[in-house]
Amino acid sequence: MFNCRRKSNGLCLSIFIVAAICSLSVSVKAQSETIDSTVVTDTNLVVAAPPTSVIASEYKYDDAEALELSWVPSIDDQLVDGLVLAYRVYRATNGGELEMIEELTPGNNNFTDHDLSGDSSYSYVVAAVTVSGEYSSNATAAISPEREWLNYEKKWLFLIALFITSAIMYFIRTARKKKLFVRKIAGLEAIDDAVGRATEMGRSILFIPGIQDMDDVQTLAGLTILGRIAGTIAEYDTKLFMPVSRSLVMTAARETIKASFQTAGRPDKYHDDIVTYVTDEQFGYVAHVDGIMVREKPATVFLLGAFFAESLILAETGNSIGAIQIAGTARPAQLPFFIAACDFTLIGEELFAASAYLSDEPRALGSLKGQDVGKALAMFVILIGVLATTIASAWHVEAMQTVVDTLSSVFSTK
Amino acid sequence: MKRQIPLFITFFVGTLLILSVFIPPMETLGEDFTLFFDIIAVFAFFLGGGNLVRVHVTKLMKRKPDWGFSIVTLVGFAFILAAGLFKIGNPGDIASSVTAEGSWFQESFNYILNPLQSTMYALLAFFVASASYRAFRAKNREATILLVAAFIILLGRTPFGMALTAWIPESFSIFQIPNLAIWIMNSPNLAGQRAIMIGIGLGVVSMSLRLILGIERTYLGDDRA
Amino acid sequence: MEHFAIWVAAFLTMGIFSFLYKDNAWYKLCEAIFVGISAGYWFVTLFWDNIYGKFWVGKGDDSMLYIGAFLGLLMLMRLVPKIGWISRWPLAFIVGATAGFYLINYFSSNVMRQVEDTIMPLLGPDYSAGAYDIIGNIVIAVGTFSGLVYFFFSKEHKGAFGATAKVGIFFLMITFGASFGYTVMSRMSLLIGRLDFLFGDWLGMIK
Amino acid sequence: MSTRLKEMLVVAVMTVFFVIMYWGKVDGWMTGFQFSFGLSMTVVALIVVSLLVILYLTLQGKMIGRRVVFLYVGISVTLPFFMSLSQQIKISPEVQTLYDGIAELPPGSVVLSAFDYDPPSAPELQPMAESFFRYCFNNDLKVIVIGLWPQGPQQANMAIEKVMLDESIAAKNLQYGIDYVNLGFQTGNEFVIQRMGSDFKSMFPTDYSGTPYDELPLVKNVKNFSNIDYGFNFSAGYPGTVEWVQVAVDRYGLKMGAGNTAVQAPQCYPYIRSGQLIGILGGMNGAAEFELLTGTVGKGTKFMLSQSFAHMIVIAFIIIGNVAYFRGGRKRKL
Repeated sequence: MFNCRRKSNGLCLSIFIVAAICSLSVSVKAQSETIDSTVVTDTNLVVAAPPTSVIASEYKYDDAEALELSWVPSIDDQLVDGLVLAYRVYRATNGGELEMIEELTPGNNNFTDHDLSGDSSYSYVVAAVTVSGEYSSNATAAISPEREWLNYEKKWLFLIALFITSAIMYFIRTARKKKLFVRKIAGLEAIDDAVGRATEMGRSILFIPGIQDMDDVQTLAGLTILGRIAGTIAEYDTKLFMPVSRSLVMTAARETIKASFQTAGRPDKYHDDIVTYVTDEQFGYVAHVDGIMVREKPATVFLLGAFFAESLILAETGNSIGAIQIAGTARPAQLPFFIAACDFTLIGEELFAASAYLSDEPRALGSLKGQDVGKALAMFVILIGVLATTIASAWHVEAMQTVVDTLSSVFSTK
Repeated sequence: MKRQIPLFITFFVGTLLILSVFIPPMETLGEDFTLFFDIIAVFAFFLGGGNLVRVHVTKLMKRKPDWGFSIVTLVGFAFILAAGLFKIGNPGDIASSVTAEGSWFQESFNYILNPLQSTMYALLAFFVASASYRAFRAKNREATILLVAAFIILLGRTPFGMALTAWIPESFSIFQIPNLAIWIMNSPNLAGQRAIMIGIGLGVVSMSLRLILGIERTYLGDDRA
Repeated sequence: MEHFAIWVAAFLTMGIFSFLYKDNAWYKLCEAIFVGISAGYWFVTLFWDNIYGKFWVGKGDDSMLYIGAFLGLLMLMRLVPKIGWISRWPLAFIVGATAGFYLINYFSSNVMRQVEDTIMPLLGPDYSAGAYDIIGNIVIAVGTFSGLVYFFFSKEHKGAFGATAKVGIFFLMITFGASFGYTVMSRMSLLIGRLDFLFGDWLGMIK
Repeated sequence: MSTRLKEMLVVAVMTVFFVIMYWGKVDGWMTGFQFSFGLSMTVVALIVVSLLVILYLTLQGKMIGRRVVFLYVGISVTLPFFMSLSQQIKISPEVQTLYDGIAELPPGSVVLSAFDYDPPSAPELQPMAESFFRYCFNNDLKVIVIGLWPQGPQQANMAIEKVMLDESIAAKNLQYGIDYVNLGFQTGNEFVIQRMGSDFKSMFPTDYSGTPYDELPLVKNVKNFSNIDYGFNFSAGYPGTVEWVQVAVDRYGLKMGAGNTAVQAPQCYPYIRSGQLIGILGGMNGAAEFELLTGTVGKGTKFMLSQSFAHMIVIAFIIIGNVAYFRGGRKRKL
């Protein structure tokens, strides 16, 4: 059972004895399902050393609501499996009575106590539990959780985000002075044609801003694009209709269209019935929009925003009535369907870039250039990181390992 | 003024939420925001629901085509509100849960909403097939690649696909279709997903900044209107 | 009653399916029922969860709740034409909060996290990776890199840059193909579920 | 005969058929069809032949319409319900990993299962849930159910009810509150998970039917994730596995596996690679494999034949579509 060839036969023997007692005690445990500290029988009193060096310390970067507790596990827990059944953590608030707040499995040596208040002080006792009873440590010194005002753990997130937002803002400023180059995006080039075609055919335009509410950035992206094209629609005097699935989106879309019509000099064309609320229910909304599509037969359909499973139902129905369809979403799972069933698709980032691109406003275009700085940074880090970590792990080059460690500490989000 | 105050609110709230991530006492702000949002959304429903009723009543009054169906919508709407808000048709007293078994509200969900939802969802099966038939053609190199990847996954996830390449010896097992499907999922698919995700992340950053700085502001309507 | 309910469910199920043939009165009826019932259903759920659940049952003393309610009331000002513009305030609040919240959120999970995950030894730790894994790792690194090139806005896709962007597109296409394949599988299961209801639960034809 | 009349006729015939079948079910004289092996093979052959005819027509330049495609999808999913054919199911590594992860849990382990789906996604996830409960109850694992989707806990109850009918499980006489608990639904998406990290009770003051948290023996001593041995998430979207991994796994170190709809599954593969998820069940295929591993035959296995047929039909139509395309292309060149 034990390999006792070393010198420390004495230790081995004692372990053996304790283990024997322990196995007896386990059978006792099996009989009495719950851990009951009062079960003490003469033959198998199981004594365990209490946990030592129990320290309560400040939990970093919180709002004065947590403390960290650490201890050295009972020596018996370390030596013999199954002797210590659990650790119980007791807490006394403002010098009051101890109450049990947590029971942990053996082998644990730390615990974080949340839900505390900065106004009180706390002291803790940790007890090792065996079948025979509890063996408690000394109480820790009383301590109050403190509030930290800045989370230094997130400094890198802050600095990199700051770098990229600064880059975007820098280009927004520069763009006002000189025109920046932005490449063509296929779907966007087609928008004007699509609006024009609807006008020529004397048919309407359907705009769908996705099925999420205003608390999704994709919906906001959809609405900003709507803001850019509603003006053209008003100028061409084409009929626009927009069933939506959220009340707030309805309100915001009305404001957007009203403003665009105003800017285009056609405020008379605006009326509230352009935007109608249908239902919040995903498929209820789709059932209605599908019906409307086959009955109204719009010449052009815009699907720009957050889409889920309904993407293909809408896009296929739109396709079956022969509409020109321009779609865009940042949900990777739905992109293939838009690509299959629509004429043009804005892929992920392009959806967010679209409104800037369409506006032709220098400041908005500048922000696209700023985004590219972020991409360049990501590409650079990936390149360096992959090379460095490959070299470091394959040939154990110290310097490369340093690079890798630095990078992973900077980009770590855990 | 009508536009200045909202622009300031957007700027202020946006900046506050960005900073809150780095300041522990403000960490729960994001959570509070979702709470606000949920409550505002309920209030906003009065606008949406009101619009729904108005649209259908107008359709009915003006005897527009299909006005008969508007009656159905209005009756359904009224019925479910009565059953849900006033707990009409609930077994037990007013304190019992609105979703209690046997309540009109819950039964409407089970036998009306659920079949409608599920069937609408199931229509996708048909559309997936017709879209594949019509659109998935090896028109150019890109389309061919898409087609091949889809083909392998489709085959790889069925016992038939497994049987098809089971003869390939174990040392080349990667070329068995199911393994190939998994490899595609884990490698090239992952790479594409990542590129899209990083792009989206940066797109959101830039878009959010434009909103916070007031460069995009059509959603706030026009000063004159 | 039970017989009636299951027939209703079957009637609605087939009504929706009839849309595949063409738009018809049966479908229109189902659509009308769907819109009316579901709009109300959502409101009822929202009401009990967010208004009753939070103001009455939950921690009613939370001042945060009242700020939310206040903003909600401002939203309703829209119904009063003269001061309708006040409703832009809660809207501005929502847009600001959404923008701020997602800026950092997306940046951290979509940018930082993905970059961090892509940094990995191509040959595995201490050459431990097999040939297929090595190829896989290289593919991931190359694919992510070239995919990003495709999304570049401020440079024309020409020359070496254009070629890399082209490789990027290939990777995107594989991703789309893979998503498509998986989705077909999922959608077919939904149809199976529905037909199981019709032929199994309703008509009892499936053994 | 006008189209309208034909349509009415079809509806009338179908109605008569339905009424007879339903009557048969209620009266008990109809207990289901099963094609013999020969008939099954004949049906398969007929489908293949008709597809070949379509292929031939396409080569002749006659394209078929959408409705024909729809019809084929309907047929290819329905007919296999009645066929007596069997197919071999191969276990994929991620399902094996998942099973191994659950199999190593000792009896008495506390398992948290989050039900984040609604009835429309049930065809894929319900079979998983059933075989999961079946495994847990047979192996004396204690199950706590929660849901971040409103209808999730109800789906869990349905699965539990069904599993309880099994003889082996009924014999165990499992007690609600001691062996399993359904804590119900809570709004708040990932914030619920975050709060559960410090205190379950604050998010679930009562269970599904209103019993206070502290009166449920199983959860009375469960404070947070540190008291949970294993987590399993059934997910059909947001909030779902991604959120569970980001919060419960990354922050609180929960050991977790997941069952996803086939659409969701690809997005979770990176988590398996990084070890954040211990295995995954993807779609009906995953459900069937899990059923095979746990030694039960449920709807996952039963409907896999329909699934395979449907895939084949889609593949066939992609091929026909491409044939049409290349044929058309050649014509243009000439």
